[in-house]
Amino acid sequence: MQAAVIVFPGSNCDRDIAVALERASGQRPHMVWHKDSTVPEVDLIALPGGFSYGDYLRCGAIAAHSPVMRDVKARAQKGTAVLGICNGFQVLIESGLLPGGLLRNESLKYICKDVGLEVETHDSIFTRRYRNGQRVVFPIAHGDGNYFIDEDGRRRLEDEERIAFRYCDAMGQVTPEANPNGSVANIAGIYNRERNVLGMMPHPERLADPLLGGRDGAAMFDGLVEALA
Amino acid sequence: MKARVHVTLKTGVLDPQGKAIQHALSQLGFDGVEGVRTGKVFELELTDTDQAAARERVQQMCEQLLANTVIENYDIEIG
Amino acid sequence: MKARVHVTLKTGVLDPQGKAIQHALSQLGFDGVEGVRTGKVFELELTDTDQAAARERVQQMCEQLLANTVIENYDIEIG
Amino acid sequence: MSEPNPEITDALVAEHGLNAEEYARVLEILGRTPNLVELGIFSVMWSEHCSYKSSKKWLKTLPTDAPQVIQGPGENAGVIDIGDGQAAVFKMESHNHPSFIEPYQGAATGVGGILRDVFTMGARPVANLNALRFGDPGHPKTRHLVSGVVAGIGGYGNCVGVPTVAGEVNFHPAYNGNILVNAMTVGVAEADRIFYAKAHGAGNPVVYVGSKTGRDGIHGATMASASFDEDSAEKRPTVQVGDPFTEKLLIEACLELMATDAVVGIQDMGAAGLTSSSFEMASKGGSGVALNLDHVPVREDGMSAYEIMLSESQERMLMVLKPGREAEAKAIFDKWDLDFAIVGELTDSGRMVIQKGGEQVCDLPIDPLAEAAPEYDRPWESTPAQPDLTADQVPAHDPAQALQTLIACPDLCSRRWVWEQYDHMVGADTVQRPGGDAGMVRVHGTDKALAVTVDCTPRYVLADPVQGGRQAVAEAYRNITATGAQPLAITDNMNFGNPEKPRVMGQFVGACQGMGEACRALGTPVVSGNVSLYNETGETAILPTPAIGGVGLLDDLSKMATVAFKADDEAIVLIGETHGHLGQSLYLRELCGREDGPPPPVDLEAERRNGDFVRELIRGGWVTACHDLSDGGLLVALAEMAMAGDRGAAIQPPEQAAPHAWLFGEDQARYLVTAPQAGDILQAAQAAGVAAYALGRTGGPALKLAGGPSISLQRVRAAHEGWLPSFMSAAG
Ligand SMILES: Nc1ncnc2c1ncn2[C@@H]1O[C@H](COP(=O)(O)OP(=O)(O)O)[C@@H](O)[C@H]1O
Ligand SMILES: [Mg+2]
Repeated sequence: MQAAVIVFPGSNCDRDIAVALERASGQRPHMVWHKDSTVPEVDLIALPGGFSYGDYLRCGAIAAHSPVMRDVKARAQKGTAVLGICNGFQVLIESGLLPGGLLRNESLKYICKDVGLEVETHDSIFTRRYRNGQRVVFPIAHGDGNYFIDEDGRRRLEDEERIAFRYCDAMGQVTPEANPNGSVANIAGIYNRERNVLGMMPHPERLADPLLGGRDGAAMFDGLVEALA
Repeated sequence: MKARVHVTLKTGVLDPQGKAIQHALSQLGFDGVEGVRTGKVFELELTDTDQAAARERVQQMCEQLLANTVIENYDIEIG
Repeated sequence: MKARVHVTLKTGVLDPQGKAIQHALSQLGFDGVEGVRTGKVFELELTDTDQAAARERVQQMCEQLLANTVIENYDIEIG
Repeated sequence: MSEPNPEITDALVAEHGLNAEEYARVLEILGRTPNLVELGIFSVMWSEHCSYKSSKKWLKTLPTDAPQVIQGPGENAGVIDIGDGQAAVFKMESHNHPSFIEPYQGAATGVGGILRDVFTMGARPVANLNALRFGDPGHPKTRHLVSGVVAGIGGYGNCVGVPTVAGEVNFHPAYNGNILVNAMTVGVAEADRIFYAKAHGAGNPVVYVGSKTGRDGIHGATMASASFDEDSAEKRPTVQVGDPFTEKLLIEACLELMATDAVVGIQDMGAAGLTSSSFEMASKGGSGVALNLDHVPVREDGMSAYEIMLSESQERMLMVLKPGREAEAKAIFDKWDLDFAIVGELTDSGRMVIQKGGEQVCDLPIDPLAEAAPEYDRPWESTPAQPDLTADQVPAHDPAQALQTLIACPDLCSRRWVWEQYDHMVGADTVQRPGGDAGMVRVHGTDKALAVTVDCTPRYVLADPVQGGRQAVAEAYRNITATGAQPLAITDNMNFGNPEKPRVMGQFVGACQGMGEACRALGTPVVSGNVSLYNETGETAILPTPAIGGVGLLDDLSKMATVAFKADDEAIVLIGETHGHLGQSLYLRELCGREDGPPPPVDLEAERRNGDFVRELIRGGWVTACHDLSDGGLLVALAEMAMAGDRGAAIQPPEQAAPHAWLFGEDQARYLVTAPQAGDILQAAQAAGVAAYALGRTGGPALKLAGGPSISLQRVRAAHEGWLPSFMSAAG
């Protein structure tokens, strides 16, 4: 699997995702500068976490207008796999590739900690190595991860099985107490209709190495390699 | 020429900051605050000389960048 | 009664957000934007019936919570 | 616009913080009256902050040398060798006063400043730490300050993408009017590619990069600057606002440029901005410098030379390039959308000559100004010794109740509420997160890691500055040792009151003495540091707080220890001697409402011996968990290990000991370790001349004291985790 990681000014998990992708695929991803107008031919485009443009205005808003994003959108529409993590998710939302909005955390505080996630739809190139209903642990690290979508939109996501992950407690229950940021229906990650685009607030790349405290994230990258090899 | 843009969350979109402020105000002993909504304001310094053209341009700025029209409304004052 | 409060940075205080927005607008091809300053707006829904008293109260809210008077100015509209 | 040129009156001189004697020296050096710009430059160069005039004499007594030291104090940060051609670069710095005025921005810009000190040297920042001291939790300002400072540290560090992995937080009424915000950054560089703040080569271009200059933080001279804009009704805020986004770009751009060989010298613009950066670079390189302020990128109209030279706008750097490399450098800064301007050149005149608007606005000799900087031997008196306090003079409380109180007290409760607001994992190299003994970051791409910690117990320093100074260094040494890492060097942040008071000066002198002794004994020299004096409001000085930042190296990550109990039914062994020292303990303060007695004495030989022994155990794979003992003593440390491992323990105190003293005394040089069996460890300890005691075994849902109470772990955890969040969410 050949991947490209888009680097925006202020990206700071670009190296982390590149390391996780390389560990899984054995191939070093292309690092693509936001001012470039095209992305090389790749199997996967990753939009990393961080603070593109300092999170000024709205998280991801300015980055969504970067020159490179025109090509990212075109490629996504043609079916290339696109994974946006944290700030990358915010960029996907702002560029219209995924629906809804990401608001300030309900606590108004930045939160960095491990959270439980329930895998809701494992039928995708990203989540094929998980089981539906499986509980996994990934860290979150964000100030604006409070996912908002209106009632109709949420129903559509559910009907089309486009919810990838929901926040859950230690027992795997999706409860209000397990919701770290106030997201509608505990939503932590969603797909586009074709499920070739995934945006999520939690960071699988941060728990893909046992020395860092766990390996739940590695299955996502291994699954991608398997699907896209 | 100056333009002032207000960007506010649409009705129906939860405003966590507004909620927190309302709560904090009541904790501080300010009664009778029945709701707080928060928004952003941008003051633009423009070289435009024509009001109508400026408004037109600022509207495009809002649509393209300043507001996320999925969740936000905007309002423009010129002059 | 409604009150609207604008909170803006004092002159001379760096506004990194305004700087970033100005830059982004010019990258999007909007010329002639010579400056962008950002601020916050709060819309309060009050049970007050007396305008002057309401203004007085909102001013206290600004001093105590809504504005950081070390670096910000505020401005109150009632009604 | 011509430069304002007020008459230099006595009042104006005084307002610039120069006393009569210092001003006489100015006149002597110049042979004439300075103009306002020159007066401003003298004022900042000779300020306590830049000149260390009260502290220099004593700082010189600290050991700074060892085989692992590549660069000691005197540069932007200290540098030590961590093997394989790599170096760790680190320093700590205070932002106390600005954080009291505006907690969010004050703390944020503190982080920004210390990051620049480190990447200026060519190192990529890999870890941030913070040492925070707040006033009484009951004081009306405390909550607001905690909330703003923590948000500000997170706001800056999270955005630049440097994990904040360790720190400390204390509360004490002595900090009510003067909180302490000390930030530390650790970076990693190639040992042969370190950059220094040294500028030489006449004709070499002097380049300004980063953000534009505004009127931020021009203090010291309020009257002088107020007279410049009589039409401004608004009093100019002196608060600096940080822009972490620009800092992130600046890090990347500077490191990219430093990977070429175009840079001769580089220096961040910290306190006193352009003045001290250009002065220091020229002075260290034995050069002169000519600046043209018309080329300095400014944010506001009509800025005077005085304002430009004294501005403390953030996220700016000054560098000297090799001639002809300007275009190459500019291309890098253009790529990152940062300002880049050639503002002058080096000369061989030995003078700093500044032009603005076609006028010469300053002409100062560099060396005399640097060499003649005042240095004081301030009178000092030593702190009288506290009368002894024995266990039978201290009431014995029920251990279960005492633990429950201590574990939830402001100085011992969980800091989760703080560090969950910090991105402590970005970089994907954090192998020990906050909450253990030291934070640990893997050196990227290797199997080794840096262990980092900040420590100080101010109440000990107040009671006995020498012992307190020793203890701060020893605790940092223990926190690093407990992970298995070898402590290598320290940085310090000396926070004290008014040095013109002999009592305060005596605290400083005593702390330096104790620190120096400990550094020598433990083999951890001081490689960088910072002094913050005058932390005093009215007659109340802060507790003397020499915060110690320690860095250690674990050369094999597979040999790392953590505090958590790993399995049931393992032996728990206490390493080190327990006398039950209750003087200045948290037990005494929290349960008896007293802050008296001498602090625990620090036996540096025992620290070294026990530390070496514990590290050997860890390296040999003998132990499954390790934790050092500090605040709160044995039972608190045991509870911390139990909570981290989510399993209890049953322990057996020696029969002859007074339980309250034995369980809560704060004797130094101690650790708790676990292992499947105690026998081998006890034997090895005996052979090494180290005291060791088989305390009990892990397991169960509670902490059980033989013949005493059983304390539910769940209740301990609720109390421990509960205090800070509930304090912070309370009204007011
Ligand atoms: N301000 C802070 N920022 C990050 N981590 C912190 C902070 N304060 C405390 N911690 C972490 O909480 C844990 C407990 O702190 P402390 O009681 O000071 O430890 P110790 O007694 O081992 O020095 C440590 O891991 C420390 O790094
Ligand atoms: Mg410790």
